[in-house]
Amino acid sequence: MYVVRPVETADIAALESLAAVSMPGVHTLPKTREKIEQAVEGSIASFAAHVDIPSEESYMFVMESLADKKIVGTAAIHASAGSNGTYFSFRNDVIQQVSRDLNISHSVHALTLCSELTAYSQLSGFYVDAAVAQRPEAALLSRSRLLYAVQAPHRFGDRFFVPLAGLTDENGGSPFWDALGRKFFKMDFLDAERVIGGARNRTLIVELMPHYPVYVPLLPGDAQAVMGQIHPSGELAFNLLTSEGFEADEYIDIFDGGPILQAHKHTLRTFTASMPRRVAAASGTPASDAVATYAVSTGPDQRFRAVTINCAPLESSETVCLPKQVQDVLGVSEGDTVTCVRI
Amino acid sequence: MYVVRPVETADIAALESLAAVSMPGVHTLPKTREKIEQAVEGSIASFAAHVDIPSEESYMFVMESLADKKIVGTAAIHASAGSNGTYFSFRNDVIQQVSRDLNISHSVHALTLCSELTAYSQLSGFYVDAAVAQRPEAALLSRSRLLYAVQAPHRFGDRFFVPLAGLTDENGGSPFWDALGRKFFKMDFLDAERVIGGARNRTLIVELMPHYPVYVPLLPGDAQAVMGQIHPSGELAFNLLTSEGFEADEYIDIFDGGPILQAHKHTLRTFTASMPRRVAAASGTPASDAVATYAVSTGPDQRFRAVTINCAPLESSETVCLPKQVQDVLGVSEGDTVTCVRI
Amino acid sequence: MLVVRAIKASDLDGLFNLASQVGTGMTTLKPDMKMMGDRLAIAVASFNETIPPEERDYMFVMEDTATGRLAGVCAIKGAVGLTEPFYNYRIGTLVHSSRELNVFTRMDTLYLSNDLTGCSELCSLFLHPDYRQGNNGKLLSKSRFLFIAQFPHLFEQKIIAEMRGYQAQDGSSPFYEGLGRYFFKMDFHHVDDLTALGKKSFIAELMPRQPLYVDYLPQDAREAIGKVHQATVPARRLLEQEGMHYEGYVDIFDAGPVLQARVSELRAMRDSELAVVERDTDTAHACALHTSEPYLVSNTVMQDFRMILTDASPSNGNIDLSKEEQALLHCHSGETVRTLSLNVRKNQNV
Amino acid sequence: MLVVRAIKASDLDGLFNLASQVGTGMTTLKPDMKMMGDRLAIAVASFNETIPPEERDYMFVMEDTATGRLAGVCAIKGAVGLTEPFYNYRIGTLVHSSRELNVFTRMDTLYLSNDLTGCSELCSLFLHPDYRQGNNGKLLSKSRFLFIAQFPHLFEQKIIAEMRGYQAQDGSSPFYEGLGRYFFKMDFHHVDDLTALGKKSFIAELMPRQPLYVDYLPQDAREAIGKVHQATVPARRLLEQEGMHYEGYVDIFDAGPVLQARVSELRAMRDSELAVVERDTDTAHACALHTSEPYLVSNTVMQDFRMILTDASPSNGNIDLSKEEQALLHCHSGETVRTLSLNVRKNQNV
Repeated sequence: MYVVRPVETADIAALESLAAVSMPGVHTLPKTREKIEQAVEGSIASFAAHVDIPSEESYMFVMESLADKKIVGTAAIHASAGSNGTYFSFRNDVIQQVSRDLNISHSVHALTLCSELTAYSQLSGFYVDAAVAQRPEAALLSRSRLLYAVQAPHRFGDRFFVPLAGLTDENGGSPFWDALGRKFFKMDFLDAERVIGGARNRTLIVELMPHYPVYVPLLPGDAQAVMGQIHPSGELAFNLLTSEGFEADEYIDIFDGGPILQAHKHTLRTFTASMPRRVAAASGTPASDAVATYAVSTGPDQRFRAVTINCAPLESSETVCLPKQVQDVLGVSEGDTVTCVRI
Repeated sequence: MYVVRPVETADIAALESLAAVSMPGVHTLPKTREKIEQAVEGSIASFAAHVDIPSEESYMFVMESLADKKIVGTAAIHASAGSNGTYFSFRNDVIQQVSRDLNISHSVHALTLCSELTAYSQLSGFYVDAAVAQRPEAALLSRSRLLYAVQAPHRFGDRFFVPLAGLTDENGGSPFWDALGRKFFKMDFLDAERVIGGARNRTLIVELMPHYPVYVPLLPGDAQAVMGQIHPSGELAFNLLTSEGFEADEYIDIFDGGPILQAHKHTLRTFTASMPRRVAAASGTPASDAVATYAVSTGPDQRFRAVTINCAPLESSETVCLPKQVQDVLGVSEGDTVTCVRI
Repeated sequence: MLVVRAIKASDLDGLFNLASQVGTGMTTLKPDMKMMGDRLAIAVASFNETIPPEERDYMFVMEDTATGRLAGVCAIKGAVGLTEPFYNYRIGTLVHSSRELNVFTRMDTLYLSNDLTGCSELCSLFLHPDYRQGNNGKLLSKSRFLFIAQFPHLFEQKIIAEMRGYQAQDGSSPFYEGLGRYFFKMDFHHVDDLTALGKKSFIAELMPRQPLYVDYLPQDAREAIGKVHQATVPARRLLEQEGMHYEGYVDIFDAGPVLQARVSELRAMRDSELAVVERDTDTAHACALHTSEPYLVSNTVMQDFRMILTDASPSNGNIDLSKEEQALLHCHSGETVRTLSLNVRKNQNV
Repeated sequence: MLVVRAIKASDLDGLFNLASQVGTGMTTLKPDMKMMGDRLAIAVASFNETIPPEERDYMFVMEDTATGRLAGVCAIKGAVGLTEPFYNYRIGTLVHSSRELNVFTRMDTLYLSNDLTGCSELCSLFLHPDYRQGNNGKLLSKSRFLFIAQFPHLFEQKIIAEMRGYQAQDGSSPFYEGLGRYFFKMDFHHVDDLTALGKKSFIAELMPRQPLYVDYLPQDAREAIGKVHQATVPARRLLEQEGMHYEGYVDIFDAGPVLQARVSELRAMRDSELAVVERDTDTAHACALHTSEPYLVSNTVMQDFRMILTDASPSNGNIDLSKEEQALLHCHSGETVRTLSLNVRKNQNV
């Protein structure tokens, strides 16, 4: 059994060993001990904070295997992407080209540097151990961030987005970067990501990045080919997010051209389909009519916990039957209310 | 009792007298006998056309008072706004202005000439007699265009928009035009509208209109004040459309700054809440439990008819009871299926 | 003997024959009787000053007086872009710099502009292949500057000349292939013909409006910016000697450079001198200054403006012209002519 | 007697006293010992040629030799915008025209640009009020052109000078109030101070990037474009006489004009002449050409460049300078000096 919970100071060592696993792109984990400590402390402070307007809070979750107390995954969500500046992305624009005189009509794609994702809440840092990747708990981990947002909507924006790492070559080079960012930054993709620390809200972006639309037909073929394409390592996250209701296509990352998924909360399944249910007792083994898998979560804040259960459909039921062990993990008792959403 | 139906050649004289009623703006009726004839013939041809891809078709509806055979309203819908060029509008953009050095953060509004509404279906030409304006039939007339689109989705786009006349002064001048269009067109608002015939898809727009964003703070106060404001004559249409699910704010008209309402069909009540129901017999007088008003329509195409009825809620019923007179007006009999949507 | 002179209505046939030799690449000089006749009428009206200065089109022909044959043509337009928009790309600079990263990037940028609207224009220069020798090309090209120096009030503050752009060996335009083709979706020559016909609204409709970084273009397109067609290199050099400079404006299709100058800073404006024609006597010839430096000389009469090349030099406000030269210029001793050394003299003080 | 000369390390105190008189509106000459000392060190290194030409900052002071007092200062920078972006608005033209409607609209447009990156710059001109009389202002301003004519290889192809922009009676800038204030949300003088301190990243962050039609601005802001501060009118005229022109570049805050020129087309480049100093004898004085035309004269030594105004005129490659003048210039008879008439001579041939 696995539980998703807010990160704690005691997790730092485990996170450090996870970080040693090499991963591409920058939207993943902090890599150094110091950065990890900062992230964990920031998360603990965020869960504890009283929030009026979503700002610099960043919430980090870990998934723990209860059998061996091992951390097998992490996921994070930032309250407001632009809290510390402006979040920059490229918007995919389509320009209609029509000449009646010449009877020409076609459309031209253009990328426009924009700050529209500023003040959205940003999901990031999703990582699960390969052993868990094919299990419903992968979805639980990804979704736990939104389950928390359902519980604490005042801590987040109405819209959410997730940048996913774009396609790079075997040497870590990015054809999209080579066609665009490199011309302005005069440095390699990985150097640029290192120096900017994966951020997309820094003054140096507005200083260095192009302010006028980039006409896509003018980009080299290999750069066009990777626009909106995900790095293979991001496939799991991409699939989980699109089935959640996130949409790609409108924005791409300014550095590597990777897709940025985004959605209004009204179109996300965790928001539209989550159900409050009263906890009832259940036997320790799943009933024979257990045809559905649910994410079940509780809170508030630091006491946030989420697990998966298999049970009969809850749509027409007022209660959810949880075995004692699950109740203990969630920290709830019979009669308490939990949030359930089908995975 | 009132019925909405496709316009017919016999209606031309009636339309001519309607056109004599003075109305502001350009999104209303054709004014001359010749233009009216063209519009009616175009509509008849459109209803009769076999359509693969929505194009230059334009469908015109009239509302007839059955008591005195008088035409008391008209409404139209164009299959594709850009079928004959590119439909231009101003998009409301918000630019985030952040300087961390100076600790400045504010946003600036800008209007960008865009062609994003091209290929949307466009509602226009809505007019009802003052006597009917306060009755549910006003909503019926406005909605009949969408009821037809529900019946014949292949004839329309997935998105719809409606430009509404903007605020003008007592002399027909437009403060928005004076601040923008006049500088490029070198003529009065009404002259410009006359010469362009209310169109927003002409080559001369791309030749004359500004290609770079207009920073709103630089516009004079009176022009800023009327941006997105409707002419009083458009209030009824505005209220009907917003309660249907249309949204303002994202686009405004390039000439007078009036609002352009737009929506994806999935967010329009006529699409999401319309119900097919089998026709059953009913007594001529409404039942005592007639707590709801419905628009009821049938088709196909030239045989499209729509009326309002009062009856008990239809949500949990498989049939709709229609008095004989109503069945006759719609051209249906018991057992036929009609489309119903609550007004 | 060759004389460059104001065109006359009777030159239409000669002009047509000349234009038939031009070939492609010169949109303003096509062998089309109707177009040519219209233009000639405007030129005659220009010299007669019956139309306003900004509508004028002063055409000059080079005549071989031995045969009466027209050997070349050139023109000056009073102003461009006042009835149809006159488009160029302007090359600007944008600096992207971050102190934090210690990055300083200087980028060339293309702006679609109508900045040259209202400038006067040198155009339509063509010398028949039979006459491409000696100083004939210089005489024909530079003669226009004498006219401007004589009548500067007829011209705008700035004067320009569009130069044919660079083409690859196969006749294609690397700049067009790297940029225009994506927006116009047709061949370069087709686009060029359309603009020659004055059909320009498609430019407003199809051309990208936003500034473009030159670095987005392929290498060969970048290199073509401001570079002239191989055959145009000498013509460019002649204009540059007269004080015209490439200031970053190029053709929107082939990126050929526009040369430009303030009229007041043209060499002809600063250095040309008025001189009185000396009596044609042996004494005058004997006392005349002898240099190996050829001079351009023109009369000062608008309607019958004529220019020749001479070996005589002005001295103390006089110039010794032979009877033949005086006849070519339609002037007589005692009258004033304008003189300019054909070649630029080196400044000894720099 | 007044001499304009290359600055020396020992001039720091005098320079500070001078700068204390400047007042607001001149961001490059503030009475700040640290800033001034740094700049002076660069100036000294510039004349000694120990730093690359594009980093140089040639400062000149006008010294009253009677008292040793510094009466004025001026400078030439080797290049601008190579470490911090150099921003301007460029005024361009866009034509909106429709044949169908017979509408032809010509609009001025503001483009945010760094086009002048890398140009040489004339700057920091200040003449103490006590010395604002006679030809002193001309001597101080124009002396720089003699330096450029003597050492043109040290400068970029183009040279510019930023002129202080127009202000209303109450000291406000109509252009800033009509445009910049909406984006910067602070007072004009605050913005001006920030840029003087080299803090320019806020410009990249806050300035609108898109081309702006001038017609969007209020009338008084439009009228201020390219117009100098009332006190700067004479300084502008002097530079224009030397061949500098307003070519549509203005300051992004107050829209003051930038004057510019190709170095090769400056009057000093074309018209200044080298001359050999004649022996200081009565015969030389007696034969010297006498004109009422004052001349600028400089020596030709980089490290100790010195300029004066004289009544003597060059004639046939010689110039008759008095003992005192030779002493001011640190030169002797038989040595070469550079001369330029203080005022522009009218061209008789136009």
